[in-house]
Amino acid sequence: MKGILFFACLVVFGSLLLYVFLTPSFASWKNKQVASYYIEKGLEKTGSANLVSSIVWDFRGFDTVGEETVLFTAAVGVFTIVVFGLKRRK
Amino acid sequence: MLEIYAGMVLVALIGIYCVVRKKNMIKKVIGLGVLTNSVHLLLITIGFQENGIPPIVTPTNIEYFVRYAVDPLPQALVLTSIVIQLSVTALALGIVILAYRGTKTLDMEKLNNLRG
Amino acid sequence: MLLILFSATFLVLVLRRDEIAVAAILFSFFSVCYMLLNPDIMVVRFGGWLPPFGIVWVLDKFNLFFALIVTGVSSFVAVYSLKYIKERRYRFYTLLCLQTIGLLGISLTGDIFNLYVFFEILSVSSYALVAFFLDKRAIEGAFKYLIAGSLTSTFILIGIGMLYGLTGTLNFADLASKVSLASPYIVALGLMIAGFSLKATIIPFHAWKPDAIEGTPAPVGAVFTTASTAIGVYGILRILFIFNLIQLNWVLILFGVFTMLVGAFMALAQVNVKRMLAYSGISQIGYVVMASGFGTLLGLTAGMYHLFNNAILKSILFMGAGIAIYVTGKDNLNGMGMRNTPLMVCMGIGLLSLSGIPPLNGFVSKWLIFMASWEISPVLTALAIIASAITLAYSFKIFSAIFLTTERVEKDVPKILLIPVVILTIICVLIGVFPQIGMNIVEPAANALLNHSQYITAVMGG
Amino acid sequence: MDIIIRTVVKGLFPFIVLFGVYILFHGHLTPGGSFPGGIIIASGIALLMLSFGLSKAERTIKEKTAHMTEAFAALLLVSIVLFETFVRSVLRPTGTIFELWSAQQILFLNVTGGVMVSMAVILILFLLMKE
Repeated sequence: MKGILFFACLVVFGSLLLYVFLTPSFASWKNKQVASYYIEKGLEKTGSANLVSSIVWDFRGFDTVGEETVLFTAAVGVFTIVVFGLKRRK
Repeated sequence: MLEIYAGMVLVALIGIYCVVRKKNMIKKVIGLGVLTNSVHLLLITIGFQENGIPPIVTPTNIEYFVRYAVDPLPQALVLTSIVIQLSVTALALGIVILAYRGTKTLDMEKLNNLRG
Repeated sequence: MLLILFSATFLVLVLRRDEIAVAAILFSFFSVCYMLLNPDIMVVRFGGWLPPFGIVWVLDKFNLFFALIVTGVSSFVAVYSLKYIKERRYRFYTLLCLQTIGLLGISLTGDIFNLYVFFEILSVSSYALVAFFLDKRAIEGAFKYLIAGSLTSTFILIGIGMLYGLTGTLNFADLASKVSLASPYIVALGLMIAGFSLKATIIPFHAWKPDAIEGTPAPVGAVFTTASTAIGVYGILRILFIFNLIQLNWVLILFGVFTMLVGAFMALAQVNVKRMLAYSGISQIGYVVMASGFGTLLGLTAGMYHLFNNAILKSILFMGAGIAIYVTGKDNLNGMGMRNTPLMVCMGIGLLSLSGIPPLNGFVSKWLIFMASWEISPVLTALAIIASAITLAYSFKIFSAIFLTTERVEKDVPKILLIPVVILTIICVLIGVFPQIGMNIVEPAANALLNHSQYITAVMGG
Repeated sequence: MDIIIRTVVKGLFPFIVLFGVYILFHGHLTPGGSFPGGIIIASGIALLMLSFGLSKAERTIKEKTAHMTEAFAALLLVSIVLFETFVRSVLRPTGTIFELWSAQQILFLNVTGGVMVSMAVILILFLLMKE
């Protein structure tokens, strides 16, 4: 019973997602002013041929710093958990 | 386009099923990975374009670059998101290792002693 | 400010000195206080790019109000933990600094993907903090929290992807002009709200909270029940109001009432102190969400005022209970008896204030909530009063279990553990006697949330 | 482990690291950048760990070194990005566009970020392998 209910929830969730993805204006090129700005002006503004790199490190550089901080946090967290967990067992 | 989105939704549903219903802790972590990857697929698909070329300027494609280049922003988002997923998975595996050492089992039900 | 916080994090790790972390968190607290004095909306552009293309941080009154709660709680906790955490303290402070960065980033950012990144910093550091004690309960709580948290943050990511696909921009202010009430947008925003409800512990998403808190150190529990729930409420309110989804407010009221009552009843049934306080926090969040759901200025002010008071009170209670755990070494309600007059006074005031006894700050905000709900429907007022009565019942249970049992431990309490609790209690009484102090902070914040056109022009125009 | 695997890994390891460094330094011209480059370097170390065991990998790069390098690289990164306008005035994009010496800021950030990513991943691998 619980399983059937769960599957029903999954189906409803999936169809909601599909409904959004299939709306006509979804991901159409005409509502992408930001992206076209990057493509047109990115090269001259940052001087980098790889536009993904220029977005990652220049336009949205702060995001990337946050992302590196997540990685750093994970390293510290794993260190805290695993190393001291091993010491405690001994 | 329908096939790609339907595939993405299917993968996402498999991931959610795996996270919620499986009892094994490693399988739950794998389910999280599957779910996140399906979202990455979605993000990449948003940038899709017919006859698109990669958003990297080279001397040969500089004339028609602006017209055909795909959207570079979702790719940058996916790059960020992958790193986040990597770190969450690492932390999850660390916790699973400790749980396994404590109880010698990977079963969520046997670990479960906090209730109410 | 952020640079100092960041560098303090790394310095703490390298030099193993905890005082740096405390100083950095206190510094960020005072700089947020200083920025609250500035009447204008400040916009920080990272890298100098204009808003829809680069990332901005927006410092308006509403954002700064949450930043104030977050940094305030973190700084009290940082002082308190100098003594409470006995081993691996520099690791603890590294993680605490990172958590503060995450909380601050969420509350101040004006970019939707930046919000997600900081949300993950907050989540990852709090998973590690939950597992900090490394015993069986901590590990289990951390794993449950990790699974639930990652699942819902994936929902937030899906929501962000949808919004990007529908509008082609990631900036809050830019999105606000493009999002309408068509159904695809509602699905996307609903996914994001579901993600934030997990942090805010609204009732269908609450299950991880008591489990996670039972195993954590008590000061971290204080951060969880105050700062992270405040951040969750921030996310929900920001999304609802900037995108003009006020027609959906009945959902908030419904969930709020449900959360309030169920949380209070569950708290009554607990035997573990931290677990009981966790459920109590859930119940108080119910008040906040219900009052914010009214959509009126009075309701919003009342809800945010209650959030502010809840932050103070829950910090007092968690830290006080932490002292009891520190002294007696148990966290079960039977057998926590101890004797210490200042602590008894502080905890007593905190518990009375939580259940809304007149001359204290809990009364002020609860009275505002009752007034606001009376305008909507008297039934809601009655329900809120019932939940308040239950609060009084479990407050008495905690108080008698700690201070009124026959077998008590006589032991000195370290001074540094008492200082934050006493300061917070003084603030609590002060706000209760002069409610205008808190009002001066809360009312501009509620106004700023309602007049979001100012926010949009500040970010986009000029 | 098997002698074949050991020999192959011994031959392959410098090239993997070299390839990673190449990707780091060409992040602004070709696909790739800090994260793929860092991961490739870390995967070289992972190969060493799997075939030779932890002690040999420890001889190549110490756990503590990885930790400290990571912390300092992260600090550097944060300070660069927070003072981005200032840095941009110092490291002005000079040089022709499709050559290696262009977009200095992005080049520099890519390399720093790559060092940080590789060290973090190496550290996490070390810790999880110790179990």
